[in-house]
Amino acid sequence: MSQTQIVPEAAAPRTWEPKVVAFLCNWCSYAGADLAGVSRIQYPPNIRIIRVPCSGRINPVFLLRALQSGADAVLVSGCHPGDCHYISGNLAARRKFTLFRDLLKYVGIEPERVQFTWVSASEGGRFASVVEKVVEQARKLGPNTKLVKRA
Amino acid sequence: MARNPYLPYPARLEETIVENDAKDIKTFRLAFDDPAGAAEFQYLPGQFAELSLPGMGEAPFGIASSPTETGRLLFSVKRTGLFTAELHSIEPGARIGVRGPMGKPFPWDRVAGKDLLIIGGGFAFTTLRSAIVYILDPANRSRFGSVLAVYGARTPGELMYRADLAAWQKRDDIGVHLTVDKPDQNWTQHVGVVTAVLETLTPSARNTLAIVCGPPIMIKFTLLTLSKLGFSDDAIILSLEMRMKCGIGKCGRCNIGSKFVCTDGPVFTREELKTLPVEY
Amino acid sequence: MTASHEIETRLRETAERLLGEKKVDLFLGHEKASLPLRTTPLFLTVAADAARLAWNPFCSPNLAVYLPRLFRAPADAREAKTAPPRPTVGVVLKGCDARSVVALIQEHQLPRDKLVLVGIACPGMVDARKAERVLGLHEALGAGEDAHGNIRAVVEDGTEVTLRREQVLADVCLECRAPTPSICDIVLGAAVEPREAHVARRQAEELESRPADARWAHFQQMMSKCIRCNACRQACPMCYCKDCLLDQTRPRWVGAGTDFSDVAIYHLARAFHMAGRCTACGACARACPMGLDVRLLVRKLNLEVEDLYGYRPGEAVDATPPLSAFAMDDPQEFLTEP
Amino acid sequence: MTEKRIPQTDLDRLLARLRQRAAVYAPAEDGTGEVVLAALSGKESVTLEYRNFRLSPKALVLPQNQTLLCFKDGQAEEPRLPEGETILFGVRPCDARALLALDQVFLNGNPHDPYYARLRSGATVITLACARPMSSCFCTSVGGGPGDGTGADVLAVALAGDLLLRAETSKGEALLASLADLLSDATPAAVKEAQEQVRAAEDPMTPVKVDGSAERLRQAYDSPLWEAASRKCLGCGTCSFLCPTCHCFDITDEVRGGAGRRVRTWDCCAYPLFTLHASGHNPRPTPKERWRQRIMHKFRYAVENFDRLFCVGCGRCIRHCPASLDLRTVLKEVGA
Repeated sequence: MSQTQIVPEAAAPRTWEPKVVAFLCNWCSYAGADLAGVSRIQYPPNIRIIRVPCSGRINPVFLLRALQSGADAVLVSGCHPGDCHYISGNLAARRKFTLFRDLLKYVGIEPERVQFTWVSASEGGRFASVVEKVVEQARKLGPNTKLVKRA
Repeated sequence: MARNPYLPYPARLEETIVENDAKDIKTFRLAFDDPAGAAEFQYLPGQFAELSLPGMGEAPFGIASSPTETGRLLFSVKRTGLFTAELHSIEPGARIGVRGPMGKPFPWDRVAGKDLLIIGGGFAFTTLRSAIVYILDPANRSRFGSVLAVYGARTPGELMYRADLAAWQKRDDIGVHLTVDKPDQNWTQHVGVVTAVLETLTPSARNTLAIVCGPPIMIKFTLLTLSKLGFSDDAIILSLEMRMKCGIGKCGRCNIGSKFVCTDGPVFTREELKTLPVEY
Repeated sequence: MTASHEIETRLRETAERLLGEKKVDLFLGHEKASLPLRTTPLFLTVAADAARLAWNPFCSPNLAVYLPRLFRAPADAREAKTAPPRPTVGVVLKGCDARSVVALIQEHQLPRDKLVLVGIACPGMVDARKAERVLGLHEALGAGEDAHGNIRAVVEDGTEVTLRREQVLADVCLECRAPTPSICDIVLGAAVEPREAHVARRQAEELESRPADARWAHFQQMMSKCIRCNACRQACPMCYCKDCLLDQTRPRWVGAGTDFSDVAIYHLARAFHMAGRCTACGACARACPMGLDVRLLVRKLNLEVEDLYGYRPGEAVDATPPLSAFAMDDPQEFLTEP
Repeated sequence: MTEKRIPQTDLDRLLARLRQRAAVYAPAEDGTGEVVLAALSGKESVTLEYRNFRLSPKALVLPQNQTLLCFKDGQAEEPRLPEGETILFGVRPCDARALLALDQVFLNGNPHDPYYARLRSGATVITLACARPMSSCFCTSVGGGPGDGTGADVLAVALAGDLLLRAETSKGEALLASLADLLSDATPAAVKEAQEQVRAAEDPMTPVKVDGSAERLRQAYDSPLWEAASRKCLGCGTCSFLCPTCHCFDITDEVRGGAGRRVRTWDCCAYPLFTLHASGHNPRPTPKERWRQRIMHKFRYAVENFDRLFCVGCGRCIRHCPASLDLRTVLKEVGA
């Protein structure tokens, strides 16, 4: 009985490119992304980076919000275990992400839409390949329709 | 057909004036896009309007300009929440919606022929500015008796409308007393709370109406002083603030008992307030 | 199983004694409600009122939800000065309610020394809506329990209808692994046999066996009835946050209406916050005015928590909740590798 | 006015006819065993066997989410108002009566609410009298009754094999006139049978004393009973959201990239955020004030403002309250 007006997305399938929101921790992964750039390593331009202090700062609601706002996939990256600037933020995050991914899968959201990894400040190459993989998988999945809110 | 009451008049921000040293109070001068909108927006001092920013929502603010200032629509806003923070960040030329005017103005029919005591505190001087400018307008001044204004703030830097205040203090048809809690070295006027100034001035309650706007704690003590000075509850006029959404008496959150602040207020006499629950 | 009326008598005596001897300032229990098949919470302060306490198959409310607000820390120094001394509170707890109290103590929301916990070994509570569904167009005007634990309802024309206990017990009770409360100061009634835990797992597995789109369709069909009244959150003893993320407006994380994406985020976020914390009392599902089984998501998460970290919420006061902890070698197979 | 009759076996024909001119909502089973007021597509099997719907029909005139404005490039525009007519068949007398309370808020005085006005003026209400009220019902105490036609355009009474129809408004008369070929005049015996059925339905309802409630609640404003009653309240919105007269709403913006909308959504006075100022001050800071507000609004403020109780005795708030709070008990305790 809601009066919501659904307006179909205008994007034609031919021109559709996946949008990926990446939450990168300030100390390792953001520096890794920076290194990828400085080293002129090519990776898909489909990614929008949000810098966060630590992967432990990320509330899964951020990821839901990104999907709701039209992201086709979300990537979260922090420091490798043992390297966290805050000692254990990434380890606490790892448990959260484990369960969160299971939760999304359980309700039928493709797990590839929400991906997690570790990238250190020296791994520009790894960052680029991870992004490539995430974008490729998002492209295969097609546009995110399940959680996106149509205005 | 009647205008959709939820549809704001389109307007633009013309100018932003920083009002205080803390820079968290700014006055926004707006201009309607459409002359028809300007013509329809007929208000009196004491009324308020909802300002609207797409995506940020709406919030109600007292109108700080006087209808006698043709073409000048002013709102003074303190940065406190989400909406006000956004408002403080927009640049001249930005689009802004204005919905109103809303609420009841100060009771100008009752004020006519009377002396006026205007008491303001801190940031709550906006509609009082509107009232003073309105009264001092040459076309209106003769309708009212003597006017005495007392305005207090924590520090000299927190007094709003300083150019207006200085201009008013030069006039002989209004008495303007300024007071601060914490003076700086250049301060030459009153020091202390508003009530202390009132007690030295001992304004007469005879044939006088008092209009009081300010923070709750100031109101509380000012009311005690006014009673001592002989002001009856019916002669004390207050303006309330409330969380509002629709502004037209429908959404149901600004009520105090059976009265809606948005449509029955925001201006109430102390006598009226005494019949209402203390839910404000 | 000890008969309900025997327990009720002893419960009244216990409350009367605790209040009479000033061992507690307040005693929380259940009382007959104005409609049958239900009870309503009772806040007792006078020993003489103890006879109002009820113990019957309709005492489903989880009284633990009322406890954190009685012990909320003052917001600031001024509030601390005027705050009354913290009360000592006696409270009636079923197995599930006791788990909630354990979890709340673990999370530092309740002072153990200010609580007198009166546990009752619980044979399961009636789901009023289930019973009403069984009665169909008839309405119970009164209800009680017979000697076999079955429910006797009196309908409009005065006839008595017997409802088999298992048929009308709440779903959550049919899979209760700890019906006899732990950590209580006083336990009334003989211990009750735990139920099989397989139900939750079987249902989760059944849903998991369906393709992703079918799972989404199931979730959507179920949750699209949600009217966003917040009853599930408000009834939950573990939802004690002073400012819920889902209410925040700066920024607003989830829209206020019933657009399905907002509904979905509301339930996903809430379930996630309950992972490893939900004590499976079923208050959320019972509170839902739309009759949704709000437990769907968190049940699955709790199974995951148990499998991955060997933890079940609400079992031990000194245990560390798994999402407040970590291990260097926690599983991480899910990570994306280039 | 003369009563008309139609055999219940012709009900489907009647509804099919109505569907030619309007979107028709009628009681039908929803697939889970529950009877809801469903939008008919022609596939549903309509039933007259139900007590009342879990959700009141208020959402059909005051949707839970309603677009007030559309934004494009930072400019606000009026959304297109929904067109067309609706016919609500099988609404219970209490819920139909509640529409008059909503009318007071949204159509009374200046300004009218254009969104409500459009949906309301497009709606024709066919009330179905109650033969079997529930133990949570108390419509007779608040001015209504199981056969009350207030708020209805047509009042229907289901008899053994017939449906008795009586127009209550000119809109209802026009509707019945347009269906004349399906209807015949009701016999005096049938009219009498309907009256008896209604009277019998009134009997089991326990009266709740509400006359003079405004004055009594005014005196009870500071009663300690509010604190006692509100202690159980969990602060959820069940009572308000299910209530057919609760109408308070929130307004929020949903915008992405300069485009979006301003939406109103149902809100509830039990929520602390309902009255919270940006400064942090809250005029109704605890459940006590909030709970009192809800009762005061319905039984005192509405009376003072509109000379009407904003309670129709449907009992939804009693039946669905997760803490089994019963406003009848509270009204009795505060002496209202």
